[in-house]
Amino acid sequence: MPKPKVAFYWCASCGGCEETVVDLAEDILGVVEKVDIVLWPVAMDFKYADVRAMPDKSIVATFLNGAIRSTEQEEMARLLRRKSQFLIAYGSCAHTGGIPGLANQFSREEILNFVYKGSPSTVNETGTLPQTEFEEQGRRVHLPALHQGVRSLDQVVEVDYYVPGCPPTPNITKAAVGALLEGRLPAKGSVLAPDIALCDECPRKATKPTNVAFTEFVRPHQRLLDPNKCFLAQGVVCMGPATRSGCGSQCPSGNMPCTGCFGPTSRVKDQGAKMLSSLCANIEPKDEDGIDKVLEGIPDPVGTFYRYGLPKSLLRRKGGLPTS
Amino acid sequence: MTEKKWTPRLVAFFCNWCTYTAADLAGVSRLKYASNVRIIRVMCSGRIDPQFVLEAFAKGADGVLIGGCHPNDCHYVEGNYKMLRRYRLLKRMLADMGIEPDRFRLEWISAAEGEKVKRVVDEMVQKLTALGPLAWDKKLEDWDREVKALEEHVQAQQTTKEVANA
Amino acid sequence: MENVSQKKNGGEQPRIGFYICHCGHNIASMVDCADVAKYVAQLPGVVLSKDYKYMCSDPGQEMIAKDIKEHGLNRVVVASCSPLLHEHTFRNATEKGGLNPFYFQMVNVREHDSWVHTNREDATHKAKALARAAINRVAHHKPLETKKVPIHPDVLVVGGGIAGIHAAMTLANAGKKVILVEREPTIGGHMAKFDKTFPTLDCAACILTPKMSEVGSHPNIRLMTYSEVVKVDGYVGNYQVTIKRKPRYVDEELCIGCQECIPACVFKEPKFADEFNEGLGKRKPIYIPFPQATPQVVTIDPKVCLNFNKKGEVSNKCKKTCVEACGDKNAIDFTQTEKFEEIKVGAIIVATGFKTFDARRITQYGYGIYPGVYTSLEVERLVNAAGPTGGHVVLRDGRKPESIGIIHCVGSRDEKTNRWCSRVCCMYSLKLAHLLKEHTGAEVYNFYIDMRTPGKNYDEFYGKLLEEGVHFIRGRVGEVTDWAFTKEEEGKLVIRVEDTLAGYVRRIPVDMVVLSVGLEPQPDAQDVRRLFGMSCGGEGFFLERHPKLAPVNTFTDGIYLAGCCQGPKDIPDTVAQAGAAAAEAMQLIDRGYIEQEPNTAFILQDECCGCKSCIPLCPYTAIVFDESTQKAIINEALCKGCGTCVGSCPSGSIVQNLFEDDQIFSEIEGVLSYD
Amino acid sequence: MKGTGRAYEESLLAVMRALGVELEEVEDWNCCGATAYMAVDEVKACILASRNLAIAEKMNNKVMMAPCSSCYLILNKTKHYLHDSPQVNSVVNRALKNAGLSYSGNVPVRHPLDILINDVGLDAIKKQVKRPLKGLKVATYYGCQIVRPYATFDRADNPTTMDRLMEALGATVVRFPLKTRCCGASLTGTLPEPGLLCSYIILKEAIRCGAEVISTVCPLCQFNLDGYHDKIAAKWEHVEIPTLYFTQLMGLAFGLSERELGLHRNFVPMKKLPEAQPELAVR
Repeated sequence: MPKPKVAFYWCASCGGCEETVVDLAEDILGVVEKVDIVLWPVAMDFKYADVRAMPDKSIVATFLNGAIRSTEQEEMARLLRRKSQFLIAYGSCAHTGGIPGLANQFSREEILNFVYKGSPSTVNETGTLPQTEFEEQGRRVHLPALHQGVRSLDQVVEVDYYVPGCPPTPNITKAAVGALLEGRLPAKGSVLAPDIALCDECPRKATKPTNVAFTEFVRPHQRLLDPNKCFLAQGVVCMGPATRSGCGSQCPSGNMPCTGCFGPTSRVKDQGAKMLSSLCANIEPKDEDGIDKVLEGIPDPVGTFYRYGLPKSLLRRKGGLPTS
Repeated sequence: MTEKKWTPRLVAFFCNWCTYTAADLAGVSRLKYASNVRIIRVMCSGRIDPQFVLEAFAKGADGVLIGGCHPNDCHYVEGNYKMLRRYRLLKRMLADMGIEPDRFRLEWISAAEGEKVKRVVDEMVQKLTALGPLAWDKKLEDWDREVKALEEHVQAQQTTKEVANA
Repeated sequence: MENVSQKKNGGEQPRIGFYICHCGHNIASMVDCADVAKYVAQLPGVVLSKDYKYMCSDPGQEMIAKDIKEHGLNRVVVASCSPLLHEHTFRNATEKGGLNPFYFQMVNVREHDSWVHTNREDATHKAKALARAAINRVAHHKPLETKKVPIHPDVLVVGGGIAGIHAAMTLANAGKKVILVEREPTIGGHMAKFDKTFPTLDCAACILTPKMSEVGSHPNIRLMTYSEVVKVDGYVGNYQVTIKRKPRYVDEELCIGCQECIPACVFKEPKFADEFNEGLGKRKPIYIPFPQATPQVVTIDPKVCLNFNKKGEVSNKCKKTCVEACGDKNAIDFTQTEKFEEIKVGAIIVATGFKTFDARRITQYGYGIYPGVYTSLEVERLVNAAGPTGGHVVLRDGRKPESIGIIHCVGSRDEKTNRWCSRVCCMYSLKLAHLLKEHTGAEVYNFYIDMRTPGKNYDEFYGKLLEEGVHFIRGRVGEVTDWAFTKEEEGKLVIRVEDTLAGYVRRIPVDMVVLSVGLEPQPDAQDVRRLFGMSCGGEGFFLERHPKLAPVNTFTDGIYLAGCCQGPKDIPDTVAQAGAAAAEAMQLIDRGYIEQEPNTAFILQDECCGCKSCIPLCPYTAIVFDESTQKAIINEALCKGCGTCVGSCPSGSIVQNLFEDDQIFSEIEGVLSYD
Repeated sequence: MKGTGRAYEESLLAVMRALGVELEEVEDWNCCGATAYMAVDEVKACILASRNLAIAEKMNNKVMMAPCSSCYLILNKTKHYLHDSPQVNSVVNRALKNAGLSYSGNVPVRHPLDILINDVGLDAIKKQVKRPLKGLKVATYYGCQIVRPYATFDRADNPTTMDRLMEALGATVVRFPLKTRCCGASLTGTLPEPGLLCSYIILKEAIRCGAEVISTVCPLCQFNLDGYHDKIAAKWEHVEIPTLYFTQLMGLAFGLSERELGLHRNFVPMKKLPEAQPELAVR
């Protein structure tokens, strides 16, 4: 019996998700034994043409990480969608837009100008910006173009399952692969992580008081943090209550608050709004000035509450930016 | 639909005890105000989830108005303060997302202030008219055209290829 | 999320019936009801869509019940008036058709649409959007059950004026236990101060004092005078009320009202301004406000009694001749302190009355500047046989007035002070004009803006006064001044007024000016309002639930209004309203239980992560953390359904019945979808 | 202000200088038309008055201070008309356009009393008082125009701003019910009898109320109350009481010289003051 074909692909991502696959360590051998990897640009040499040549739906599952930011990524997403039975959005960027999604606060031109001209470390005397086509030795070369904004994978093609995390932990990756190979799959569209927020498994849970009333918010670098006490009880914004569990509380265990990479639970449409709601409602002062003073501790609400999910939030992208 | 002159769409979330009742009073008193407002009733302004506000904007509202009981008058003791606290940060965050402050307003309107419902709604509609359409839903639709375009392009190419192959 | 909610609904497809009410012309004149019905008919899930003249009528309600059965409807939406008015009616109709009553949603196209807009096209457009929202929403509705809570059978009446007295008596005579709280040392209120009552001119004391003593001795009434409500907890049917009992330094049980202590007081002469006589008379530190005061118990005023120091502490510096006079009755007790008592009641009637307008605010009328200027309430005491002058009308300087001017609408119908008509001033001014003329034979002038005498035999009384030769000058008085223009004016108070009937400015010199002060909310009305969770109108009187249909109800169930705290009114209206409030309280109590709106919240136990964010948000401490499951849990009995925890749950794991996230999201989409 | 009201201008400028309030005279101002022109042709009167407003706006002034009661009233009235009536507004702005001007309604018109009490503040004024007017009994006389019909900074029926100001200067304010009664205004020039009667009543009552000096805000009031004592004496009785601008009284309290304050221009001299203020007498 032929082994099921599996593909790994990356779009707008940092490569961390690829690391996770490697982080499976010896378990990866078990996986490799059971499957036939047909595309994995980071580790193996396959050509896109090989994929194009495959019959539709011939790949059992594609694990795609990274957000969709360029025409090339979009094209590959569509191609892999066509060739795969299951398309799995792997990691925060594919799931909810991820860190690249924060670019949805700026226009493409602003970003290009800053990166290629404005940033202090850039030397670009001719002021050249990336081109989508140019002529060399009489040949016209076409290059992928950046989209105006960043999208999660499911905003471009249909997605069957999501494996959340920045990056997904080896455990949930293993569980996802296992479920796939054994055919124990939940309803289509599910996120393959527990549908309960992180506090449930947080080792600091017991130290959260029942009468928290925020008088200030501080950021992790501003304070020596108690390694055992609930971050919220220390006035540090921790996204744990608004974020899916399943990561094994790695950040709190490393004395850093949750920043929300697993995304919201299935009952929430907008992770940031919910966290904002919960934090603000529990502020101590009742007058506008007092409230504002406490809120000074959250100087960048978008960056705080939507660190991994701006493209999947209700508003998706800042208003007033060019759309095409 | 025939093309109608654009008028702002204002979604209002009113608490059952004060502001919704005030809007009823405005009705009983036959006060006249802008018809652009659509009132959604909740029991307390404390129930108003910031998701509702974002959803309203995302679905095409030009403005969102929240009405609750005056401070110290909340039927549920202090739900209105909880909303006030959310409002302060949400308004700032909306501004960061490019939604003008005048599009989002919180007002304390007691059951007796039918007149204030009229004033606030009229003021807000006037401001929204001056600001022009926000049309977030249309914005997203326009923006999504850039991915739809490629899909259409690829499909078209395929069809030509298939035709050629045939 | 779509899938989840459909599962919860039993997976059935919605079959929605939509009805839009014309409400006669109220809605139909501004909203094209047929067009709305036509629009709704093509919305998903809608099985039938009708417009009808009066949905709240019996045939309207029966139509709903019949349609449910005939067309197999499983959801009902009615677009008509405010849900605060008729939601209950239509829920009942839905139930009659065999459906759970909460499969119903109401659209407010009258108060929020037809009545407030002027363009039929826009109003129709809005009605469609609101209907669309309700159609979206109702698909997400779930069957719910109302909870029945037993009602405590006792009633608290706050305020012992004629309104409170009448309400308490009505309830007590019907066999209800009543607690009547009054902050003054005696009940009786303003009415006890009046001399005669209009238009019959029967003596106020003669008709009131028998009722007062009946209250004092009624087995079903517990009278708590010199006491104030300081805290109200609980909810309809089950209020816990804390009452502060101020020390009167006299034991109410032991004092027999012999008043022998009063002449025995070390102050030989009464020296201190007497509140009951509006400061025109004097009393001693130990006093009884007036002879028929109820209870018949003296009170010691620590502010002036020599046995107290300036801080109000007992100094024991006085010879305490009062204690001697009291003898073995031992009623005087200087050790008394403020006490707090908690009582439980099912219903509360608020009858806290009014205050009269402070005439000093209108400086040009000279009250407090010229001794010859009086307020109407002072004159009530002045003409009263039991008053400070024994019923002889003499001015502060001892003169008997030969000419008197009564200025109407002082602090009423005035943009600068109070906009409203105080309703009683015209009539009491006429009464005072009659009494003053009778007592003094003086020339009496009434300065009025409009004479307002609607009421049984009121206008006839006006006619009688005209015949008596009282002068009526139509015009708002500009000023009362002592500067004389002519010899005759010297030593008099001159009333300058534009006589709007004669068409020129007149100067009328008089000896006495009576300011017919208007009625205002009590100065602490805002505090009282908060205490009972009521609302105040813009002018500060307590707001009734509906100006026509629920005139004694408030927006808080189980709390009713009686008398002038709700707005200015005369004695007959006050008594009628007090009776109505008593009847409302009775119908609540006699039902024995109340049905609570099932809008409580609950926490999804499998989904709650135990972050405790919701726990401090609940004002009723209904949310607790279950240590065994490590999850938060809501005590449904304590939850009042505000939904604050729901809006704040960071993982969306709290659900509020009737106001679920899905229901509101679908409503938002609905109001924005029709364009 | 340059003519009969000269003492007002002198004392106002001196006092404002002492308080550090910057004033700039409206360039090439014209007569506001006063109440007289308003009675003849309201729209034309508005045009006349609005020219001043337009110039003030052009000069980038934040506030227009109108010391004369009549100017204050007319300018405010014009502002209201322009705001409330689009018709008047368009006629006026067309006329202004011909003169190369325009008015958008941005410059508020305020009375010196308003500015002194609400912007400068009584505390700042008290600090400037070098010679308190102790024992001086003042009748505060507001006249008819500054609180009616636009009671913007004080009550129409019983204004108190000047009372508070005088108390801040150390004076005793007597109860004076006639504080907003008409002085006779321009009737003294046209129909002397009823006009003078008005002035007579005010003077007589001020004396009866125990006042030693009347404090006024209006050049016309000052002129009427100060200038006709002999005529009044001939007709009724001799009622002699000095009438000073409130700014003159302020100046005296601030220790400014009588000359600076234009006191020499008043007909009825301030007799009481030197007695009450020995240090002033020395000067």
